[in-house]
Amino acid sequence: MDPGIFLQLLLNGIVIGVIYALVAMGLSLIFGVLELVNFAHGEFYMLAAMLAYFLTMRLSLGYAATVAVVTILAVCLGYVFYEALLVHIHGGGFERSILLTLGLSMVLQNGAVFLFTTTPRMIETPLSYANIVAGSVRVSVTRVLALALGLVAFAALYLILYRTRIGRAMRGVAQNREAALMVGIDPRAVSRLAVAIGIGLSGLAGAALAPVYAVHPLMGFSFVFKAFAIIILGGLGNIAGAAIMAVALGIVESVVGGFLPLVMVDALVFSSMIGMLLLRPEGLFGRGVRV
Amino acid sequence: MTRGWLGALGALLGVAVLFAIPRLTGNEYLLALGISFATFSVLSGGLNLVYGYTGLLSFAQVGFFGIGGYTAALLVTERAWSLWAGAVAGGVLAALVGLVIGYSSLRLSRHSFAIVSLSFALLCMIVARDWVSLTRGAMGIPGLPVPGLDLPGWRWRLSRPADFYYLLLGFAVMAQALFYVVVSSRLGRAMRAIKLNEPLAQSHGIDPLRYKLLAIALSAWLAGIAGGFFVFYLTIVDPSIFDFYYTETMLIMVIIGGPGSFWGVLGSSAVLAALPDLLRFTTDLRMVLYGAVLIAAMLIFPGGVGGWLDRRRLRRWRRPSLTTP
Amino acid sequence: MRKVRLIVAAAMMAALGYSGLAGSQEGPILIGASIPITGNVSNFGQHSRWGAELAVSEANAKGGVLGRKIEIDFQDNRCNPAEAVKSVTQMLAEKKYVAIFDGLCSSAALAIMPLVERAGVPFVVANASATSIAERSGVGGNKWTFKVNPTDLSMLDALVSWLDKEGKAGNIAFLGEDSDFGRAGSTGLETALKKRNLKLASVDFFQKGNADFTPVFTKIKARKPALLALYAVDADFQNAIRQWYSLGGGVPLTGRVLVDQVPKEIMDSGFLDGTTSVQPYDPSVDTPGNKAFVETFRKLHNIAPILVSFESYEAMKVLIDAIRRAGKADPATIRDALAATKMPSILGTTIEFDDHNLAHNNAIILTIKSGKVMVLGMSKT
Amino acid sequence: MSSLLEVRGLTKRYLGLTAVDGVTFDVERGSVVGLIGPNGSGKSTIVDCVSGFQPAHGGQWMLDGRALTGWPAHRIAGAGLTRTFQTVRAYDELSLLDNLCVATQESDGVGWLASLARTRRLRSTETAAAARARGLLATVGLAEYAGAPAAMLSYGQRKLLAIAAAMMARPRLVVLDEPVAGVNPTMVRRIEDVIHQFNAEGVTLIIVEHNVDFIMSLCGRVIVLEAGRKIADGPPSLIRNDPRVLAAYLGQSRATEISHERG
Repeated sequence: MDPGIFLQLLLNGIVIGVIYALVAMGLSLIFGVLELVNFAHGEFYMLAAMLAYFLTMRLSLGYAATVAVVTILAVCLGYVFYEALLVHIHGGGFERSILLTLGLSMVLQNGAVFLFTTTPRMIETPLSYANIVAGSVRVSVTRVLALALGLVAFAALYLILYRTRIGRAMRGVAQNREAALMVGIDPRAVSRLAVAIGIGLSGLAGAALAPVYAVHPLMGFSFVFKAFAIIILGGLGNIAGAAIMAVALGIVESVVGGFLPLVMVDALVFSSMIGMLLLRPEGLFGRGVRV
Repeated sequence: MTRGWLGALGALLGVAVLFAIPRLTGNEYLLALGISFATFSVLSGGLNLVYGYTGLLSFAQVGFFGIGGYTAALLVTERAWSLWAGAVAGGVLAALVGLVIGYSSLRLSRHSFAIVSLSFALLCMIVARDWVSLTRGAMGIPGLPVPGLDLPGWRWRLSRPADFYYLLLGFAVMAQALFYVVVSSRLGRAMRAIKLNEPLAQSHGIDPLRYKLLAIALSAWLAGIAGGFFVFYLTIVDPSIFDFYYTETMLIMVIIGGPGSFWGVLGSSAVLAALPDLLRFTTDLRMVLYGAVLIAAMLIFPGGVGGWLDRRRLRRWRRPSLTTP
Repeated sequence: MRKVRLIVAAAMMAALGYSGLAGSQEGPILIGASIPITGNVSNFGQHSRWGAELAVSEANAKGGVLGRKIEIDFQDNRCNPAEAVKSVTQMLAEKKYVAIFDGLCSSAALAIMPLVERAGVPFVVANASATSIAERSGVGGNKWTFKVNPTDLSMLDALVSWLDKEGKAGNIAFLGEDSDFGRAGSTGLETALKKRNLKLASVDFFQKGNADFTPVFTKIKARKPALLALYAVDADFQNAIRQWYSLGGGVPLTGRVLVDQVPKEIMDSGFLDGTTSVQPYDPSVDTPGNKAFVETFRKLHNIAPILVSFESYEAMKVLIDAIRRAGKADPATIRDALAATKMPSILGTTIEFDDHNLAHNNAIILTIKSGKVMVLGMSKT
Repeated sequence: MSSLLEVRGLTKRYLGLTAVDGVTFDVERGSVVGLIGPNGSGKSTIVDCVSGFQPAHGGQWMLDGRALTGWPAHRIAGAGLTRTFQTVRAYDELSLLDNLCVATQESDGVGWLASLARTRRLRSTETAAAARARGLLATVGLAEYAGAPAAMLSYGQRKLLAIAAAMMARPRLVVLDEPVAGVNPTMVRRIEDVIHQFNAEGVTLIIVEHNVDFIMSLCGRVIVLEAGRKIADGPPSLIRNDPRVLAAYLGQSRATEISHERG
């Protein structure tokens, strides 16, 4: 096994893993704090990628500016998403959250198909064809930038969760909703922020990946099931677990994808999920945030 | 018990009307809607038994539906079985698979059952598409033969949609009757007890695992048979039978109908089996409107139609006349 | 209980009411189309719709047919036989559609075939790739179904004979979409190669909507094939091409390569030089008919037509031509007219149906030299 | 008077803490035994182990000579040992009548098929169960709300319903886990009367409680636990002045003062 190939697969796996982590951590944060599953999470990632394409190609905004604008708008969208819809089903609305987010995913996905047609769009900037070559290993610059953005997002989320009061409040609500209420934490403000950060993260992932992959209304769908697998394997509500699982999954998919037929990889992902659950029902890292 | 007799009479009348439809109108579209309603009522009825009554969130129904379809198609085309034997065998296989999934994951928690059922449904789609030697891969199995039923003195060849309408509606009526008998019996009461408070049910001598496996196996068996009949109506079975779209539709029917409400889910299955087609007047915005209807339904009917009925029943008890000590 | 039956009755009445709007006898001629508008094949559905709509608007501009305008009603089948059967049954039940069009996905088309046979309405398939459709149609089979697009088998045979001449046919790695389109490609190539006792170097499938090809491309690159047969479409093709380029594939492509969708930057860099591909259609074919079609299509949708847009455009023109020759908007007469079709294709050949109601349009063999697409030749399919 | 329940060397460990350390005791048929001890002394853990809700790490226990060690909770209930829970539990959406009928349907010997086929035997069993349920509701004073959903009941009423449900399947031994915790005084007396009545009808009871006066007036015998070990076992009069019991509850110094005062 020529080391160059293994290195190529490993590096590629890490990049995909970090991006999976961005999407999965957002989903895990929303599940941890609000205890509801967001089936429309993939669609927010898609909308962010669409917006990034529009800003880059139509308004010829720079890479950094596009990422910043898209992420901020995603955070605002998270606020609106919570206040408009999620606030009504707060507290024990698990099955209603499934239906609400499924409905929203249909509206966003098919609405995007209606408005932008399904024609795939590629971001064509000088950046998108630049490659870094080291021996036989080649990585495109846009992937390395996506990796960097991912790591920055990890650090930012860690700081927010473990170094700020609101972060501590969020972890408190996630671990025990009643206890948090009793000490005067306003669950609505905390949940709203959690949704805003969660959608912001998937917005960042969309902006980071827009230059790497083709942008089209159905790109979000395949991500959702992988993100579910990751947050479950990592331990529901456990954000660190979701991040580690995501990177591990990215690496496994890439390295194994280099040997087994590609379709076997998906079968492998889902059967390992079943196997993992039967051995450690609460996921690799335990319930984590939720005691 | 007059209310019971009235209900039974109402149900019989409803069934009689449904069976008379093919005679009243030659409009094959109504028959297609009827077939879709009948098939979905069996699937959503099963999901309601597992999720609405026993409290087990399951994504596996579509897997059992597809297993039933593929097994029947393979047995009929490869082993020259009759559709009847093939569909029942498909149902039995689906029930066995359901028991394996149920037993292995339920010993852990309801939560892991939901996840294993989701992975199972997605794995079915992958297997159907890629295990070409077993399932003929992405091309599926086209050209399923016209099934026939040879009874002494009467030979029924199911070649026209009306025949499949009678078949699937007849099967749906039997399935709903079986569901009704189960949920209105003490078995149904035990299932609701498990959903409402599992430890308390255990302290009353109820073994939750037995009832959960009963709910899973029964709903899988009926879903498998429905799958077998449905693919012969389509004359083809292909991997798209495991489409997550079906899971969404079933979940929507149960949640809007109100989990744990028999008539609520049956009613919502009728409306929601037709709704995507009634929205066909807008080619492009069909699914957008469908999504909007879901969001609106959840904001207006929080507990679904059934939930709304329950709250009305509760209000009757809160009248001031009820003095508490 | 009463409440539930009210809901069911309301639904039934709505369905009845809807279907009551039968157009008057002298209204427009109605054609029903069943294509995937939602679901992961919706990009194909969109192109089929654009192609068919263009053919109809061109005909209507010239006064329609038999003095009446033509209208198409597109219904979504999600590339799923259950949805296809339900939507086409609805159209056939209203007894006002003179023909059913496309189905697009093989399983949807196969599910529609028994319906049109029983209703006695012609069914023109434009894009489905399954060979079993033609095998089941025509003499001794479903005489109401007509398939305009050629099956892969004959085209790939022409391609392989071309590649064999250049001695590259022995070492082809195959990567295709895991669908009827992809599987038809791999079997087609394998049969063509077996005739020359050759074999594919490797066969890989990816799931439609898969974004990342780097792992499988790394594996293929390691095996150093002479050619990469790529069966990918729309977003998958864009991702694949870019990732193959960024990995420095260094091996030309073959199979059904969407040459017109290759980004300009990659084409100009000469990275794909030496690619030889076969397509039933390519926008760069320089016949006057095709030039006009590509130009109008690009003006309407600001992208070039792809294979699906062309196949639907031509199939719809075949159907309109048959209606004109039938002289009246009656499905049975239209069917007979369809069987006797002899219509010039915008690629310069004439379209005729064989006894399996299958048209054998030409296949175009293309190659890329120094960043330019060149038509090597046409071959009968 | 052979003993109904024999517990030998029951042990339960959590993460390095031995919650129950080799506890042994018997319960006589027809008696009412109190189980008291300060917080964390292992009272509830013993109930959970004996009723099968928690796996025990050591020891055995037998009901009427039949070993129940290691049985799952629902089989122990079927064998005639039922319990109530510290955090009161009820089937909120079911009527009071159904709450009680559910409690007995597994042990009246009617199988699934008979239940579905609605055989005559099932119908007679159901009517008998309903009659018994109405009787028990009358005993606990909730008869007029038989048809109301359990969600409507107050906290105290739910405690009464839970006790009635535990009695439904004609158990041989009923363990009540803190039946009067957080209940107003009038309701405590009502619960005490109800327990007396059921004991009079021949039901043997174990009562786990913090309300020591309640236990002292109700139970013929009291077992006192501290840190997972049995420190006293005897009639209430003896237990009341046992220095070790006082020490366990009031701390060593205060305990010695009281024992001097009482001489």
